[in-house]
Amino acid sequence: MEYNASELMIINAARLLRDGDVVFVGVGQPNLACNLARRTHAPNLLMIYEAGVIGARPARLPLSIGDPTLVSGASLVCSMYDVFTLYLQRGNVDVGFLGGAQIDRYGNINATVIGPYDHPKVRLPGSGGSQEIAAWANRCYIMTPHQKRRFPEKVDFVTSAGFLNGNGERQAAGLRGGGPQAVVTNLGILEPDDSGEMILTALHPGCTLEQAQENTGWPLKAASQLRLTEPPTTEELRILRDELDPDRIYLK
Amino acid sequence: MEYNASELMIINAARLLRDGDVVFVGVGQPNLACNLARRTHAPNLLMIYEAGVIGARPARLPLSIGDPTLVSGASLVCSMYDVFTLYLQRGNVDVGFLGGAQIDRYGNINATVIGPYDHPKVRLPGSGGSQEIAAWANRCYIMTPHQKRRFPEKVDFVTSAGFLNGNGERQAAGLRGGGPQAVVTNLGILEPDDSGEMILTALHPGCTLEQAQENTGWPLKAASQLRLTEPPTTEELRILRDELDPDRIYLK
Amino acid sequence: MSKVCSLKEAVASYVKDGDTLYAAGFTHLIPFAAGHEIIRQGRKNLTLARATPDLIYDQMVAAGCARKVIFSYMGNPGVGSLRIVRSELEAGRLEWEEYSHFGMITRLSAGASGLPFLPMKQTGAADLEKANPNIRRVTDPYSGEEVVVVPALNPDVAIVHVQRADRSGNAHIWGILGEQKEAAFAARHVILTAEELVDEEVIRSDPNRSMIPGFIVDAVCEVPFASHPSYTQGYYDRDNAFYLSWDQISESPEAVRAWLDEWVYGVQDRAEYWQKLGAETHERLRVTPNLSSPVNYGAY
Amino acid sequence: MSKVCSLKEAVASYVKDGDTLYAAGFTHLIPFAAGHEIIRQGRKNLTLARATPDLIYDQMVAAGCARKVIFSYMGNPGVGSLRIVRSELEAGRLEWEEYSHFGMITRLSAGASGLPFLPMKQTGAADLEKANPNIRRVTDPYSGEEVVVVPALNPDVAIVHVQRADRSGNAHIWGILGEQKEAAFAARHVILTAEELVDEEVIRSDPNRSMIPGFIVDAVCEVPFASHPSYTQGYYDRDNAFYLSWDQISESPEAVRAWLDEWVYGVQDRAEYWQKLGAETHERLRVTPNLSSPVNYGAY
Repeated sequence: MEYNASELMIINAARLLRDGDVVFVGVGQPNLACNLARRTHAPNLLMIYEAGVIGARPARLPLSIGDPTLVSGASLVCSMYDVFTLYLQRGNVDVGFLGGAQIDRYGNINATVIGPYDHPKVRLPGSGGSQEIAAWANRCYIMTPHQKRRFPEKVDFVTSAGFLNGNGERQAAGLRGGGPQAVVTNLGILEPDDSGEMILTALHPGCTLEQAQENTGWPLKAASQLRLTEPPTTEELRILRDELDPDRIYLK
Repeated sequence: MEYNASELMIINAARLLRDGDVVFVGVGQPNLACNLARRTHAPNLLMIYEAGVIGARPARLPLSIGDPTLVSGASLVCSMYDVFTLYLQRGNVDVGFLGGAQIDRYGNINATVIGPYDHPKVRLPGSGGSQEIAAWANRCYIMTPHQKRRFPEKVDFVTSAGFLNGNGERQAAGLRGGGPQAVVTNLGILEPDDSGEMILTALHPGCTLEQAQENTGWPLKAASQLRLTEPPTTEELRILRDELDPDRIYLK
Repeated sequence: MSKVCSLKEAVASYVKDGDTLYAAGFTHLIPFAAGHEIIRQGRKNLTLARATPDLIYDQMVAAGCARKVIFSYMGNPGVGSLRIVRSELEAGRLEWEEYSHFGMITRLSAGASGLPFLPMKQTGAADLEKANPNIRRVTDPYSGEEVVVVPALNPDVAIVHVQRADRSGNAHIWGILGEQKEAAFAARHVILTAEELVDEEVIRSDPNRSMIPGFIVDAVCEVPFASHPSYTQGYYDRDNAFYLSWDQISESPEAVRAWLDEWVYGVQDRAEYWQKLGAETHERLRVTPNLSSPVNYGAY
Repeated sequence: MSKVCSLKEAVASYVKDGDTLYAAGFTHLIPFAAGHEIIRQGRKNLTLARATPDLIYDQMVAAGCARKVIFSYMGNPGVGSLRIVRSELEAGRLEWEEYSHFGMITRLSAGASGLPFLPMKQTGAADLEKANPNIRRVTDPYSGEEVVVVPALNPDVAIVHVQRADRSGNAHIWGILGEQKEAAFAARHVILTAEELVDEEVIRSDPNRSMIPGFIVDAVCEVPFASHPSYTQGYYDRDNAFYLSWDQISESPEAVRAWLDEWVYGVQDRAEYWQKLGAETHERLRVTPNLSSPVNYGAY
């Protein structure tokens, strides 16, 4: 069955979620990945939205982080300060999803500026919740197209911490979360090695190590045992296309 | 008309309240004073209870600080942390009522221990909310029987700050509230002079300066213009006895 | 995921000798049923933390469960002295650690927030700061002035009584909120007692009313009348007569012993206790209904 | 005490040139009506603070009201870039001050609490700390480790939109709460806009639903549909089509000018704006009722 890059990334991200995980969800692709996981192998996934919604059961595809469909029928709604203190900082979040314009060799993310901070060439949206999600969620996942400009050796600005300069620097900073555990791209999956460097650990069907290396801004290492991901199943694609995003808003 | 010491103190305390005041109320006599003021000269008095109740309209006499009658029909109920931060610490409280076993020359209050802290002769209840009320309410009032043991030169333990050692020490400590503005006793009213020393500024009908001095643990000064308080009116006594505390729970 | 079990099972599983316990509720929703179950199961050496120890800790101290109390106001609310805790403390038989209400609630808030401490403005009343080395100072890096700080309190167990919860532990609370939410988030384990278990659709019909999310709760126990002689807003009134009579009972160790024998050790659970209170008390504490105006969440 | 007045009067009385303004609401309840009134009254040199500037600040910046923005996420939520704020900032024509969401909300919380600062745990992402001298460090006196702190934010004016309020300004809010409460308590003046003014008995029937007490509010304005194209839970839906079309409009200064002329300067108030939107839009944003289960407060 045919599928596009978005579908491939969303399905592979969904598979990383475990049943019972408490997930800090953003709208868009992470929301689709979580809802897909909940309808397949992780029925007890608990979704927390940055806007302060716990246990949401959106009846339609949410189009913004504060969509009213997240509230109606949820288990609990609290203030933003509560979400960041009682849930995230307290260590009640298992999984966070992150995104950004640049992700570097050690999983640090830039969502702030391209160029110098005071005179930005491109001004990006900024941290939002991601600085704290990256620090305090037990595991973080990133979905991004595999392009050289998105994977520089070093980000222009560290909006949220990956493994910093590697070699235990993150642990030394005393952050409770485990950092980025996987970057899912359209070519494969990157995971941190022992030093915190992001290395290729899996390829999607039909993709090659050379492709991944050509599209990465640092000399990309591959795991000794390079996995091949299972192709998206008919069922996964059906749920995604027919149930979750029938208007193809995030699946384009 | 006859009246007892409790009635006298409550009525005189009520008269100190101004229309529109936001009052941090305790149960018992302060609650009666506030409700009396609200029914007479201060219809717009706003009552805040430590338990987190704003704009209470108790249908019966509350018997504890968390009486359910405070909640039903109130304007707003919030957590205890909110009451102490958003209301008290933020400076949204005009008047606080305080009580304690000892009040000293500079209006400091002891509600913690008689004797040494580690081996108390008498263990009192402790601060509760009063440490912060005394510091941050704009004006504080105290109602207490006039007895020598209750008015020592210096309290055994400063549970809540009056003017500390006087002479600007309170102001130097940077506390936002103005400190104790009046101590209403069964003999008269004490108010701080410029140095923060509590001096007698008013006598109730039939009471004398000598009586007050005999029942005070420091050489009690009198204001140059010693006022005489108006005796309780029939209307004040009627409201107190018939409407507010018909079972004479706090009027004994 | 259902977390429903009996209160007996919940206490057996989550309350251990030597634990720090926070039985939450400011006057309202005090979890007496759980306190009595802990007494029946004979727990020892507990550190009992509560802003107001109230009768629940007086009874637990009398029954020999406690090694230490952490508190901010030790009285029988609206009545007077808390005789047992007070006399144990005066006699040097019970350790204590003391704060103002704000200090106590701030400790819990820091614990609930995952912070090591939280600041408070100075109050000028420094004697407690001298007596309690846990109360410290930090310099405000903006003004150079000092603020007072207290460390996070993270109890081993919090017991929180609520009006209604679903089987997963998502709980609606209304009336005086005290420190229910902070206690639940601060603690390592949470035992929830509820006046009633309701269908999750009732909870989900009003998510802004939820204070505690089920996923931080360990055990959910349906225990009607669990907070007597305290009260549950909308369900029954505070039994002020009992608060007054405890003032008498607690004057004599024999009377306390007899009371514990009859009302705690002598009953199996809260249902039996409530039956034993009798129809007259039930009638006296009954509350006339007074419903909130509903709000419209909209179907989106 | 009634504080009811028109939004025009409220803005004229409480929003001054050069003020720091916090228009509250995280995606939900964004006070567009007040933003437009401020534009109509020609306020200048405002410092516009908001976690997410959203279209409301894009429009106010386009209209020349602002000198500076304070923010934590500068995007068109769910759509993409916030073109006007972004280009002014890239061109160096607009000052800015930046935090993470948590930093921003923490500033407001400190301001609401009367504290000079509040701490947060370290995140390891120190570039923003280097770029913004307001983000500092304090040593935890218990562990010796450092925490990150931000100073209180106390805006001159907060504008808060709510579902319902009484004439004194006691307000019920439900749905996403964002930082509505914190903004109101942090600010020196509070302008409340409400979908509906209700009898105070409606508010008093459910005091736990109240987030803002009337006595901290300066002006109460009944302004139905005040948050369009954002939304009010239970009253109308978010107009996502407008968020998408703003992405087009804001690409050209001429289109922005034309839009402001037609929809802000060209209408007298929100009532006229809403009429102008037309029946089709009204129908598209209509919401099917979905009521909360009431709770029993009891008559005590």
